[in-house]
Amino acid sequence: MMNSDSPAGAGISSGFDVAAIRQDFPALQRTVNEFPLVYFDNTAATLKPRQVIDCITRVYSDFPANVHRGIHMLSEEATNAYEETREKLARFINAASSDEIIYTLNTTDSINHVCGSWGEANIGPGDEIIVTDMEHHANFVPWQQLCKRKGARLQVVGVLGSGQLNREEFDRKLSERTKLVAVAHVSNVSGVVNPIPELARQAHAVGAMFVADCAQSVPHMPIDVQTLGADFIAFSAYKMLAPFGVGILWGRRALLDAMPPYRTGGNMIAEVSREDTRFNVTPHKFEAGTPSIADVIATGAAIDYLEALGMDAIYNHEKKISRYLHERLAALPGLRIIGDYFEGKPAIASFHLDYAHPHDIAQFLNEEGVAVRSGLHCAEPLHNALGLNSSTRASLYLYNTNEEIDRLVAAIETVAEIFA
Amino acid sequence: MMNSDSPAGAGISSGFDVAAIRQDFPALQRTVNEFPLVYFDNTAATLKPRQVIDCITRVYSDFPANVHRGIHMLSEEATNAYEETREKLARFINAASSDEIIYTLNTTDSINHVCGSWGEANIGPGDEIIVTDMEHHANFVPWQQLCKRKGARLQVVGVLGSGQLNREEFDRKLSERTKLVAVAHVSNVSGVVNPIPELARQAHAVGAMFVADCAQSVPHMPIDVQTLGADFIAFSAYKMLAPFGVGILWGRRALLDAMPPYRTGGNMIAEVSREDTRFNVTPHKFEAGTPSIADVIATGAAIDYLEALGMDAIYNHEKKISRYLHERLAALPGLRIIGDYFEGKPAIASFHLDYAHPHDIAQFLNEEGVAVRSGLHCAEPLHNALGLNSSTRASLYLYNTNEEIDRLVAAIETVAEIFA
Amino acid sequence: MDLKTLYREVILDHYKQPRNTAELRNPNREAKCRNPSCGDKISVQLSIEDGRVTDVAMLGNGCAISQASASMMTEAVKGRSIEDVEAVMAEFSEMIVKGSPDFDRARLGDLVIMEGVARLHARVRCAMCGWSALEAALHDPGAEINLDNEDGMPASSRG
Amino acid sequence: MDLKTLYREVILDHYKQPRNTAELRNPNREAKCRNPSCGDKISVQLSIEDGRVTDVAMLGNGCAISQASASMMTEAVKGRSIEDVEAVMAEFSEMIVKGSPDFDRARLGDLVIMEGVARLHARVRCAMCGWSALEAALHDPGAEINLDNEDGMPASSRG
Ligand SMILES: Cc1ncc(COP(=O)(O)O)c(C=O)c1O
Ligand SMILES: Cc1ncc(COP(=O)(O)O)c(C=O)c1O
Repeated sequence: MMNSDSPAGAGISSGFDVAAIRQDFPALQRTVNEFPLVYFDNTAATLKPRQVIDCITRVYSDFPANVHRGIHMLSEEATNAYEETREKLARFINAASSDEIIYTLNTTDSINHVCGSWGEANIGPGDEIIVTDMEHHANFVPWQQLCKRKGARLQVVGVLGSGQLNREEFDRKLSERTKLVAVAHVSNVSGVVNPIPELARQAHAVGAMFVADCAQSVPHMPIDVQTLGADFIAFSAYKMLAPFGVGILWGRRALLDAMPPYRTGGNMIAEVSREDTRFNVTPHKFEAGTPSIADVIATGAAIDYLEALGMDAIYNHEKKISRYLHERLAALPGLRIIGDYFEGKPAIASFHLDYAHPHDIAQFLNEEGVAVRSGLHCAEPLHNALGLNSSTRASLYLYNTNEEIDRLVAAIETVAEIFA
Repeated sequence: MMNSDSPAGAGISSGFDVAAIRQDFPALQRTVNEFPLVYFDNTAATLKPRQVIDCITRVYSDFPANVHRGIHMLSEEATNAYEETREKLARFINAASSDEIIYTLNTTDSINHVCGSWGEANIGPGDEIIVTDMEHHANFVPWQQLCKRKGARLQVVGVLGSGQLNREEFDRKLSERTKLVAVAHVSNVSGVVNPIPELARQAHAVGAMFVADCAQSVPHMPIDVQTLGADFIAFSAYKMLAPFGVGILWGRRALLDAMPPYRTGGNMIAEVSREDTRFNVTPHKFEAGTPSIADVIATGAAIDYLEALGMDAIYNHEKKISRYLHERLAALPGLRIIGDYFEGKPAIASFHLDYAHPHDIAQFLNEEGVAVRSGLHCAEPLHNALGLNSSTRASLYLYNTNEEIDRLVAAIETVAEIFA
Repeated sequence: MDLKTLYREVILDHYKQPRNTAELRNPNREAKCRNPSCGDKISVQLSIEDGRVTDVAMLGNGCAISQASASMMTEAVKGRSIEDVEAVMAEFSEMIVKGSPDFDRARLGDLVIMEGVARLHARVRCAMCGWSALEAALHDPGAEINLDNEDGMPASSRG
Repeated sequence: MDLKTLYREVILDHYKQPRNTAELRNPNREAKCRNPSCGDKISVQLSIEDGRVTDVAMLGNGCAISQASASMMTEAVKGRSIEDVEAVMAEFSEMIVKGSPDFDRARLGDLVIMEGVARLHARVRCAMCGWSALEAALHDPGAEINLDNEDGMPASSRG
């Protein structure tokens, strides 16, 4: 019903046609200081194709109504499109049922749901929760604060010089006391891909729950929750071509069914009296109040777009530009990348320069039209562990090219000129 | 910076020109069964003017970047526009400072913030919380559940036959044990306008906190939080011409400063170490993760639109159509409206017919192109109190007209024909 | 069939004179279904003897579609074997919930005239209320089923 | 002034050779400011005698703009009366945070060359870090100030 145009880059004969894909993204037409924009801040948020933008316009022009099966036509159209995205998301990550897909505000909100619902109900004094030094604050602070509230203990597993998780330390810290393990699938700083299936198997062996922060994996590689092994995964739609305002929490149906709701209010109830409330079923009992309806519907258009290109093809393209990115950066004097390159590394490179501070680097890169992030990237424990104050991060996505990487390298050379 | 076109209806000589205003709303061009759409479901969600839709398109086409003061141009543009809406919202409700404006997902989320943060920290066994029978579930269930968790007592104040709050019962239930009072400013079913300044004064006199659910007042009448008297107010942007995905919580600065954060994660922190976290300041400590950036920015465009028309003018128009709506409906045989009409009543009429069920009514009204809601409107305690299973609700907004009310009345007459 | 015809020719007859509304004296199975969108409830009582529904009653009130559908349901199951009843339930759900054209028309008999309800997505819950109570009475006697808010399928939450 | 010129002619000199970086022996006021966007910290130490800043030091490291701004700050306040220092702080903030053109140029003296930073909105925090530490040293000695994430204004959260 809300099916969108195919992406231009999905032509039959063209393979993965980046030039055609780029035509779909209006922001790529922009110039910064007269330079065409090079957008390398995809870890923070991706650009949006016109298919997604048009979908939002269509929703607000044609059926800007509330959902929940209102009987009038506009509400019915909105409800159908809204629930259709749930089916698409379920297919996209191979969930057993669309009832396992819960819409939230963002990844942070998704993780707070697990923490505030499952965590509040199941964590007590003496229990332990394992996280890692490479977590985004979204998958670190909630668990740390839960432990403080409950008298439980946060066990933080460190990273090796290579950027990889210290598996030996993980094995050591995992114990019968461990009640939950929360690990990023892909680090938003080092691009390290953690072996979730193995870690989850180990966690399950000691009876612990496993939460995977998939904010940086779902947009970039094929994900199948049936084989991933986690009990819950969290990700954000706006990091995969979709609008802001939609996070996704996937969880195993039986777990979700047994969990109390996180927020309460309208639409998540079955029956309310003065004395008590019976809650609705999964997933609705977790969706209190009016959701980001148009953003959810346009998330469906984003999934259509990604599926038309194919997640395998997208990941292949990313691997290629990632290799080139790392080669070019590694050749620059005074530049060090956080974490060793490995085959299949997502196209994320966070680096530091001997001679300049990340904020100054980002400032000069912007001057040359290259958009990167500088700072802690919401990953202060990792920077602490590495003895870094901050870093500069270039993160690429399906529309980025080697020519743009050349622009980045040339811009860094300008920084070197100024600061050297 | 993100200033939008003026609404067509705000011409100098035209006063409040509804015909011109209607041109701004693409959904009003739709037909249902070949009838022009009459949209009377504004309590659930309002339609969107092209100024708001265009603003979203502009954000996603030009600067679909994440906020939090990224150094590159797109992030800077997004951050500026995002924070500009905070200023606009503060001015719109006359907040002392834009730091008192917190972005959430919806009204429900705003109320859950107060409940989960202030409530968790301040409510204990033996304490009492007062709500009313006319609350939306969003301002009922969270307090009910908090009381259950804390061993506190929920005191529910009833309504009179007129639909008005039972003030005598309120006075009786308010006591030194009362720690918080949560009341809707305007009922989403009966349209009753509660005297928040007086109720808040009474609550403050016994040392209780006062939460006003302003979801149905802020969109429809001028609101000044300095004179309203509440300590917190909650409302939703999508009920005032803006996109889905943005709720607002306003609170007094000193209270917000003293409250713990509700959700934790990125961006709401000042410093994170393995051992502990220091939180950011108000309002940022309440905004964990990536917000609904484009929806927030377009909320600024919606406020521009409302302010160009003027909230006084909007309320005046609503009062006029409300009077006509109530006159026409009251004249229909077998129809009863929930709550007595009063001068200044917002244009909301929930009714029941002797001869037909609300779902069947809504079905036939849709057949004639008239969109209304039927059911419990997330206000089951009120329906229980009135001994009703459900009702049919017509709720109007600034673009609605007397001619459309005539269409509603004619459609109800069709229902009568079929069922009589 | 347009909406007026659907109501006039099918729904209103059963709505105004619902069949089998007398409470059973000794039902051996009973369950309730509640539609959270309007608070309406329908109870279904069954007398089952030798694998056969010897008597049935539907109690409660609600919108025309829920009443008519429950009333027709009682007529469709009375006197039938449990196997037959299960089969009819499955076909009715195929027709109304899935909105699929591939249901077994012969098996549904008169119930086929309800087909027009399938396109009224928001009313699928209404049409299913009595049927969900029936299903619960068979598989989970004593249950009070809630219809899910979004898709009209019976949900397993119990009071 | 374009970015390269701003850096080459103003910032880099102070960045590479920041002034007043020797720790004071007996400061009587001291405070820290932290920029949460990069974790950088600047400490400011003051010796105040008879209502006058007789000595000042800025310690810590960070980006070129924060270092240069803090270094210039030390030159601007050394030897000045507290009243003068307060006035300079206010004008500097007017220029950088508010981005207003209506600041008192005469009072800011050499600091006026930092005006170009005001348009680099994301860097306002950087430019204010040393100044916020100075303000805290005067009004809330011992504090560790955090710069607010969004608007570059010092925030009152203490460790
Ligand atoms: C009075 C009132 N309060 C709360 C809400 C809940 O708003 P939301 O769905 O945006 O959370 C509504 C929405 O219908 C309302 O009318
Ligand atoms: C790995 C990872 N986890 C969590 C998040 C937080 O996502 P959100 O801001 O959508 O809550 C991010 C976003 O940057 C991320 O990269």
